[in-house]
Amino acid sequence: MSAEKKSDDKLITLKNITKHYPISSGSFGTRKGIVRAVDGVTLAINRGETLGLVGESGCGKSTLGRVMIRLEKPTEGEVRFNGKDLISLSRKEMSPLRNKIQIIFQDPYSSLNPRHTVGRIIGEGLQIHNKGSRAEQAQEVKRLMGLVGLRLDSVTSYPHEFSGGQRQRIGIARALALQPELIVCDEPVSALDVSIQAQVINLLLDLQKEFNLTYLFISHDLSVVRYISDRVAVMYLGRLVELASKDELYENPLHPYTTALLGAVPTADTKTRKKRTELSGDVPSPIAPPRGCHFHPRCSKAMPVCSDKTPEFKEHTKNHWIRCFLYDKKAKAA
Amino acid sequence: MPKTLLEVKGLTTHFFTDRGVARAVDDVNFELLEGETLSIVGESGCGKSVTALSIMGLIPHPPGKIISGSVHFNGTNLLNLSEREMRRIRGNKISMIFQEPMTSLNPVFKIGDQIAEVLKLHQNLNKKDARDRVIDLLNQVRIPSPEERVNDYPHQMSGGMRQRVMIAIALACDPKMIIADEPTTALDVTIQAQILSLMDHLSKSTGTSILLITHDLGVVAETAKNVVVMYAGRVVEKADVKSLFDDPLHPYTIGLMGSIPGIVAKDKKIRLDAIPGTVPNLFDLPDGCRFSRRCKDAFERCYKEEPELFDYKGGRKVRCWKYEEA
Amino acid sequence: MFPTMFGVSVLIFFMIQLIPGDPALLILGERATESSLKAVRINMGLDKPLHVQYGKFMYKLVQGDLGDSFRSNEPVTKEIAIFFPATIELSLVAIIIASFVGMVAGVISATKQYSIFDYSSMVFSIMGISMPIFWLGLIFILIFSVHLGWLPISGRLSAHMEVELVTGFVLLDSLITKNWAAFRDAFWHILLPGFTLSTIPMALVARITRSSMLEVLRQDYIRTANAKGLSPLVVHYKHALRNALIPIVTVIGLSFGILMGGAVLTETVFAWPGMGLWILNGVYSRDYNVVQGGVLLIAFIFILVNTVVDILYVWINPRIRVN
Amino acid sequence: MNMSMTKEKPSDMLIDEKKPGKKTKSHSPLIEALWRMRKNRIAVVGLIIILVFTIMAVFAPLLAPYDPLDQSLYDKLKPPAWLEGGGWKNPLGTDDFGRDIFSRLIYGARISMMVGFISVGIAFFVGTFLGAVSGYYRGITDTIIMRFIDMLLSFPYFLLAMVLMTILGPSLNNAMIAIGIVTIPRFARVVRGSVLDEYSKDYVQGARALGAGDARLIFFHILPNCMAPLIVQCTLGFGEAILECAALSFIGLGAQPPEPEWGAMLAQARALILRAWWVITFPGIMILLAVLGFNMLGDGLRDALDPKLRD
Repeated sequence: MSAEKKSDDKLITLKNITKHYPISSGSFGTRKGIVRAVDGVTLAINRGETLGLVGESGCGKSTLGRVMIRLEKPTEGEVRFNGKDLISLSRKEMSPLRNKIQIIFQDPYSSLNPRHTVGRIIGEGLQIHNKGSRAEQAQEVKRLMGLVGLRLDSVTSYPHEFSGGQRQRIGIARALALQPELIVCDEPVSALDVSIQAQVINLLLDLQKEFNLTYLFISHDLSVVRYISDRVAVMYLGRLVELASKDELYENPLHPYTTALLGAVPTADTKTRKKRTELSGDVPSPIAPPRGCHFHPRCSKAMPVCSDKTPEFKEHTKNHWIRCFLYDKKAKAA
Repeated sequence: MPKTLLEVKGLTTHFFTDRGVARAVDDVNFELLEGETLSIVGESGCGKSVTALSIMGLIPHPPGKIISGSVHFNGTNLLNLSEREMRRIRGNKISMIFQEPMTSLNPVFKIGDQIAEVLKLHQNLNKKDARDRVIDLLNQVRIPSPEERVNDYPHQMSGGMRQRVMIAIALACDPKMIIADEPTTALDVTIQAQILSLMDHLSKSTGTSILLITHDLGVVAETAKNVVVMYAGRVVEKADVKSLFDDPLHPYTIGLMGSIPGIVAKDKKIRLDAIPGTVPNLFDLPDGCRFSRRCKDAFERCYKEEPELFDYKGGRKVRCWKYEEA
Repeated sequence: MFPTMFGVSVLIFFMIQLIPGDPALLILGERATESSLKAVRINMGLDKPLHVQYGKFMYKLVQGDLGDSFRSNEPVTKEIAIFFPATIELSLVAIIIASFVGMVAGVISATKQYSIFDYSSMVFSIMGISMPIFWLGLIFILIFSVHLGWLPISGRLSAHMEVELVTGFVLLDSLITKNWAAFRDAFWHILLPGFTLSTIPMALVARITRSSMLEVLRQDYIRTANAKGLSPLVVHYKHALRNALIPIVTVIGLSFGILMGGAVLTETVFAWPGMGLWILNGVYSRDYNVVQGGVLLIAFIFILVNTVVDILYVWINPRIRVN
Repeated sequence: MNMSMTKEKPSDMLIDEKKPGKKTKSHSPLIEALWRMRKNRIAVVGLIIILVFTIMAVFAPLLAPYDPLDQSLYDKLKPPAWLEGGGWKNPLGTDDFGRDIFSRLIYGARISMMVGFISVGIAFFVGTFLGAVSGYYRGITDTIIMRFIDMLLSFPYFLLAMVLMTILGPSLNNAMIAIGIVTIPRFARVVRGSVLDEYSKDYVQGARALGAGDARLIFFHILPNCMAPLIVQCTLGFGEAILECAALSFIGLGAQPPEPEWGAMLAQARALILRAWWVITFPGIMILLAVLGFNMLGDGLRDALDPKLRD
């Protein structure tokens, strides 16, 4: 299932999504500033593909995921799922669509209600949407548990009796219960040990194949994203800076940030011990991002125009999108 | 041939709790040469951090206790030293860097004072000399405008900067050895790269040995010379980094490599070769080889008898019955 | 701080209005005629609507006028000037004893967790927070005054003693005027009520010190301090205590406020001529202005103390200093 | 969509660390924590004390040899049985009206337990409601409620109770109401804090993603997970209420004589301090023990339920 084949079958489209959080302080709730968590993101995910979303902490990737399943309302922008605008829907209208988009969280400890049994956690979606009788729901819960590799007799156990990997399986079963089309995977393996991480990745891939699932896979681990994704988007300080098919992005990164990011990953390959391209400085605060291109203070190829204007997110070559003046002939000339 | 700086022999540390005895570190042996970077790698709960704290004599007691073994550092057995003598080594001859830069610095003291503290303690520097040396150290760890940053509190700095301060504290007294316990795990990739290259540079320029504890095979491949792989409190494999990655011996090491995307499986068309099951409970370890219940190659003997650390060609060692004759 | 004070003054004013009974009737007595009652009501402004009365009350309040006591016909502020220093003096002595003993006990408990000292100090402190101090005061009197005859049974000074008032704090004034006999007398008088009043805050401070220290000792930076080779003394008293102080200071501040309320009981038991006893007598005799003025003052002091605690916070904790 | 089991089952999915047969039944973490508490000696002692007082309160008419209000002017100020002049007729002696102190103490337990129940009840329901609304809806609702709560907290606890008693008029029932009211802020704060905490956790967000409504989120997910601090608060509040009520009665604003309330007994006994120590000593010991019992249990509960202090 390559990305190109179904590139026009868009399951979800985001248009100019912006999410700002006001920071209030003091006893009178005076505004101190705004965190620009997500700043004008436009993006589409095709049915059946995995879109990887990478970036460093605080770049807004998780917020974007939460906006996508409407856990957060965007300050601006449009989310279309199967052609329907999710943002304008009332809660009642949203309810049937809730089934179709689900989420898997990073922290396997806080993502499960500690006072509910596994059966109750997995079956909650069925209960909320009144799917089938009690007996049918119980049957379904067992089927889901088998699907994700949980022992059926642990249906009455509580989350604290499981290890991190097992809990993540419970979270996956909960997400699957309503037969979703899109699953936002928010760093689903980051908290797990490598050997367990591989089990969960395999499970996610198996499930995708079987149910033709679409994933938004959010992670800071570039190797995992490379492995699991069809296309990859790179985010920096609330903005997308590059988007391309996986092979294109990893083999031929164009944006200086992407290049630096890829260069920074230590590879477990002793033959290619490479010279690192080291990126200087820290990620600036999203409260006061730099003017112009957000990346310019750390960019080795920055030009005068970069600190002045914000480059647009443009299709550089087919299906390779980039936000950088280096690839804008007019700007470069000026 | 460089001298052996640290020799850990038969180190065994247990934790005595209400739930029973956790055999966190069990008969661990390895040695670290002068100027070398040795890496201990393993998943959470394998005993790598407890090993580090045992060397430093910082195991919380109770419930933890070093049961047996020896830790020879420059010829003296650290485990025989009194607490007072040990304090003269900590932060001076052996120093340590921790995983969480956000919480490892005391929030109520200026970073300059926190660095100066070790200098005053171990080198009896006066206030002015200490300050000069602090600025010099901040320069070494590449913190910009150190004259101003000495008066910063930790919360005014980013995670990467704080980890640089931790490194400065560790370097302050020109230690023979630095134990770095997951020094980059909490950091973003670009910052991780900065810190790793800084550590690499400093160890080369000062000749300090580094014991690098990590779960990240990528970090190991890029920084270490020799590697110790630990599993459930035991050393399961020892090798130089190149042989380990080219030809891993122990089924656990092989499984670990197969689990990480990009080493064996480069694309999702190739399935990750995950290790089934989970790490055994340290309170209730299985009979025989501790890895046997998750091992694809396990046979009868593996479930009953625990293998010793067999020698393998090229000076390598592996704890697996498959290599008994080798 | 000021918005809270404003809110509190509104709250108190309206609460006092809720107290059943007619002030005019209280002043003039049962046999007053309707016309004289009316005259008094008009005179006191009681015939005006509530918000007008409140406006008048606030207008007078900002000028430092809390009205007159019905009983004594003296201005409330004048009475406060007499009774307030006694309460402050008692509360200060109590809070000093409580903070000192409590913190020392708490730190030792935490650094020697599960030792005999730790266990016994914890048993004492849980008894301390459960203590009916009015009973403890009586028991103290029973033992030290009645049976042993060591300490005076009540009051602030013996009847024959006299101290020239400068600040209103008897201990301080007797020192200033070099009246050693009076100082000794005042000292003996304050011992029992001081200790009685310190029981609960002492227990609270000991408990919070212990748990706060234990919490801090688990932190990563303590491990760093140990890895530097610092001695346990430096680690505990320099690195740990400074961080542990934050909740301790809060509890001490809060306790000081609570002491003012708790002083009513101690003052009753020891016939200590302070605010608590004065307000209580105001309550008994429905002397609204006294209750209103007294409660308002104590609430303001409480708010003030909390503000001071907030400032101390910033001093202890540099993380807040910058934000 | 045909959801059938995968044909080839990956080997890494079969292993589960839960061994069958090792544990027969799973319990919720709250139950497990409470079960763990049996090892905490202080909490167990506290629980026993509370049980003893509860039995006293429930079976007072059976346990007390006399009616607590029965005066016997011939038996005034009799000392306890073990002293000269005392007798087993009145094991703990009599007061200045010749009433049996032992009987009065037992009936006093009845009053104190009722005070605890009703005061904590008021504070629990009002406080939890305010705290939950405040924490869940946030924004302006939160600001208004919390401003008011902060204002109540600007008074020393006991002083506020005193003013309320002045408004309500001295009586035992009013004391319970006043103590209930002054305890509301604590419950409201505890609940608000935990609700804010829990709301931000991913399991609540996960339930939202499944389409759960407000009521389901509050009553099914959030509030049950706030139980731990609430249970602790109730236990500690119970002891505190007993103490406050005794104090109010002591200064004459709570229970009125001749009710056998411990604080009121002490108030009456004050005048006898030079003559009859037992009239003063025993009611105080009862107050101390009752409050101590709840504080000991409350401490134990906090240790058992607070995950930060675990291990």
